[in-house]
Amino acid sequence: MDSRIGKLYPTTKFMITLLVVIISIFTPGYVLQYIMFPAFLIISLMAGTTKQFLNAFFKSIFIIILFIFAMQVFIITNEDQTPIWGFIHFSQAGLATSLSMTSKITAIASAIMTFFETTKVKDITYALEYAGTPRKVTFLISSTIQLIPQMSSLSKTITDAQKSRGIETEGGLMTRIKAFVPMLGPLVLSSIQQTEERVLALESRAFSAKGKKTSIYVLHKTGLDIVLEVLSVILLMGYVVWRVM
Amino acid sequence: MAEIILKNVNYQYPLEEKEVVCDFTYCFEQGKVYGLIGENESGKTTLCNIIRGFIPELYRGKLEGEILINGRKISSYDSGELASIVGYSFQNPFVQISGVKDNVYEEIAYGMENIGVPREQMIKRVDELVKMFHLEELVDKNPYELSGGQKQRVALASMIALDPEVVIMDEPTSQLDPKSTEDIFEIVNILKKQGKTIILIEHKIDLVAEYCDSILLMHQGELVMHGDAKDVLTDPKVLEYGGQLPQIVLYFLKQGKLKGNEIPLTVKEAVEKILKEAQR
Amino acid sequence: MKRGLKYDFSLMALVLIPVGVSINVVGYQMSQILKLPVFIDQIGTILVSMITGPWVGMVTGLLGNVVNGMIYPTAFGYAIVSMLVGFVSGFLSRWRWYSNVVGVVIGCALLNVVSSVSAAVVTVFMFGGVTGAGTDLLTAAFVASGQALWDSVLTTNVISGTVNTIVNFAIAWIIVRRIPDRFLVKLNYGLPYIKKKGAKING
Amino acid sequence: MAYLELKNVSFQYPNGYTAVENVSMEFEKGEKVAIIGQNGAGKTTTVKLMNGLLRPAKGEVLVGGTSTEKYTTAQIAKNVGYVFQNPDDQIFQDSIYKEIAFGLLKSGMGKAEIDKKVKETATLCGLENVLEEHPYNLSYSKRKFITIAAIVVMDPDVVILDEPTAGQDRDSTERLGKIMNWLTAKNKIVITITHDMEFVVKEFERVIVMAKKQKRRDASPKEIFWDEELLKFSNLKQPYICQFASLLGYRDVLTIDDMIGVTE
Repeated sequence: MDSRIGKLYPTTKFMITLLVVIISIFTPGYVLQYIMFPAFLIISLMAGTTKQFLNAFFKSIFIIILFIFAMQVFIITNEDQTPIWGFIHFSQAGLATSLSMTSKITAIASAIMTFFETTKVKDITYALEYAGTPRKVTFLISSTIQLIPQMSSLSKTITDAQKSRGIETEGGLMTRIKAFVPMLGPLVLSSIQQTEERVLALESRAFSAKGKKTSIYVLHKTGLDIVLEVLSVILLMGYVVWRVM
Repeated sequence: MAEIILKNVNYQYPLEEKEVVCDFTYCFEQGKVYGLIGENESGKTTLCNIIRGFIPELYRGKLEGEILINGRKISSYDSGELASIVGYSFQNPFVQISGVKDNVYEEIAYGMENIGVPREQMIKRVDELVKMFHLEELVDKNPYELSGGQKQRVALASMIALDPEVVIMDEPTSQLDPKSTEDIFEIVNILKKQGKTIILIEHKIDLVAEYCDSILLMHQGELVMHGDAKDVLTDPKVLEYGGQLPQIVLYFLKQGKLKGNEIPLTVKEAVEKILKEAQR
Repeated sequence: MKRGLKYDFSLMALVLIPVGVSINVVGYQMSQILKLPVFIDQIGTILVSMITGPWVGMVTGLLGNVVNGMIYPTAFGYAIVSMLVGFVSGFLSRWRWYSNVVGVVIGCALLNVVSSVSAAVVTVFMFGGVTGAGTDLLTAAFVASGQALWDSVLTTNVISGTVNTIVNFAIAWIIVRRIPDRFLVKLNYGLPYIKKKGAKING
Repeated sequence: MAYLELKNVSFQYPNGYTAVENVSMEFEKGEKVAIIGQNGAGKTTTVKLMNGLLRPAKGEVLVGGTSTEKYTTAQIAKNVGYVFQNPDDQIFQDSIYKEIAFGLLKSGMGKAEIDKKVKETATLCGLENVLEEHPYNLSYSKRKFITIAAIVVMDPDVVILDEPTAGQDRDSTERLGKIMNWLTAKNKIVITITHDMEFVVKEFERVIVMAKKQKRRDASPKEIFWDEELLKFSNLKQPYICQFASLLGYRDVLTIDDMIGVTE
């Protein structure tokens, strides 16, 4: 995230992402969309986030793409199908649907993944606040991002505490099901109990104070940001004109 | 001048029949350190919540009586304003932090951000606080990943960032080890020197004796004893109300040679006194 | 009583939303650790919606998918499902359906219909009928037996969804019943779950 | 023969941090032992090794002469009960009664017997009048007694208390002393981690000092609190009365009575 791309202003990256999403949805065919995958792979290489990019891609998108092909081309009934074996057949129309659908998924997912992998949540919330988003909204985003790993590690402590009073977490299905509420219950009860104090802690920090808020963390747009943003807008307008005409 | 006046304050939590604070009348003066002592569930925390205005705003329930801060009714303050007059720190270090900031530096600034302090001013103030509370090594760390004592120090710094005139600390050291406890009391000393009014709930009575000017003893919701530390903490009646006395006081009471406020409260005072008498 | 959005989004509710999202995540992690054969990822959303109402429940659902989507973008597609679960569950709670057995049974069925149908819409129109999970085999079997894609996906969702909804709901319900009255009184939608008889919120 | 034994135990966290190095200790039935030391000295790691939550990288842990290596924590828990520092890590029932009875319900014990045991333990822990209350209706410090009761009721041979004195008032601290004595009278082993030196002086005859990942000394309070070099090394402080005595030039004083004795 400390790369050149990581340091771009979030809005800049968001505009580029949005541009890619719009173009991917409204351009017919699939070649341009598929090109987005290697394109964003290169971008993530430059940003040093290739590992996350490929990991997320193969864990979620790739399987879906494979399944879509399998389902649409070989299983779903189409008029042009030629039988292969049993219920399996080949359909040209199904192939066309798959290509169109998977290419869009690939392009949009690649853009979104790259956006989040190269942009700190902190920068996103800063940009949101700067653009006038209420603090309550950015509060939700940052506190959720911060809280999840904490709750996750707290759940490990709770599991230990429950093991120490004789709750088995291994064994038959019934044993494991029985362990669920004792493991999750303390987490929920204690965190709900803590929300009360958390509210007080936030109030102690003038959370509900009216008036303008400031930020000690700042981000600045650079010349590059401006250039890229203007370019995105021009491209988008050009694209709209070209598509409509 | 910060002055807090409570007149005949009564409070009852929702769903409860018993009053948690009954007929509480007291005047807290500027610049003194108050030790609020008494057994658990005697109403100490509730009282502090009343002074901070969390009761009845967030807790609902039934509150009677009058609470004046600097001569103005507490209900006439808005919550942002109150946050910069009365600072509050909690017993549990784990919920002290805002939970939205990923480093200590910004955590300290959070309250100032909320009241719209200009950035340059914030930076100056945070730098000051980091120095004052010895947080140099922690500034880049995630507040969630600090130890209990470190969290407590950061929370205090964040509270002081708003420069409140009154500071309430609810058992700030109960979950801490002796070294971290010392660090916290060091901070109490710093704040005292800055002329802040401090209300400290604390069970570690030997430390209370060392740092507090005045003592308030609560028992079942009532203020049963109050006065200078020297007067209250040398009175065996404290024990009858479930309170505690410093070890040194217990020694002198048992020994029986000294009476009333002649009894020293701390090890240091006791040793000085004995050596002085030996010289004579 | 006037129940505007501002009334629903008290600071307490605001603080509960991240907790709800985290419970979703941790609940899922725990079901993985315990190797339970169900998909448990909505406990937090249901729980929060029960005690804070439909709008806060909806935001909890949305935020959960946004956070997930930051890593696996397909989650953005299903945000509508979680939002609906939180929203509907919040209304059921407001209407006090959760305070009696009949209401709970019908409520669960309704939740299941809502989540199955909305998930089927997303699955069919955005992802061509697949989800990338094992249940796709079931869908494929239905399709192969001659059913239309839409029917197949919906049937799969209802079948796998019923167990999931019941388990998610049951755990959320068990835990809500254990939240202390002291805390419930502070919540705008906590009243139906207070155990003390004749309880009233004063002030 | 010792009932609970740690033999040259070392432990390393997965991130490579060594928390405990070559620690050996033995506990006889009916013993009451305090473990003291600064945070990070390895106290909690050591007791977690005792009940199998953590497994030694080197050395072994023996309970009743048998190595615990092949047993799960839940199985070891029957003999070695461990009360966590934070009570909220384990409370999940909506009444104190249910919370205390939870462990017994799984053991197949009869209803009447469970009821008797729960009430007896609750009385010991000062909870007899609040059994039907929600655990969270009690203060944090009182909730600690619920978790103590939930472990004690299971009748383990060893009870480990992790900082039970934190945040307790005078009466509660006295009650802790009472609970510990009740346990040792039943020939149980009680191991307590604490930062409260006055509590150590009052309640214990055997104290283990841990510092910098190792056991540094295992002796009587008097020996420990007058071993100035050890205290300095371990970053510990003498109890107030000892400080007082020391400044006046006395030695080996531990209690107020001792002090009165030497000054008379």
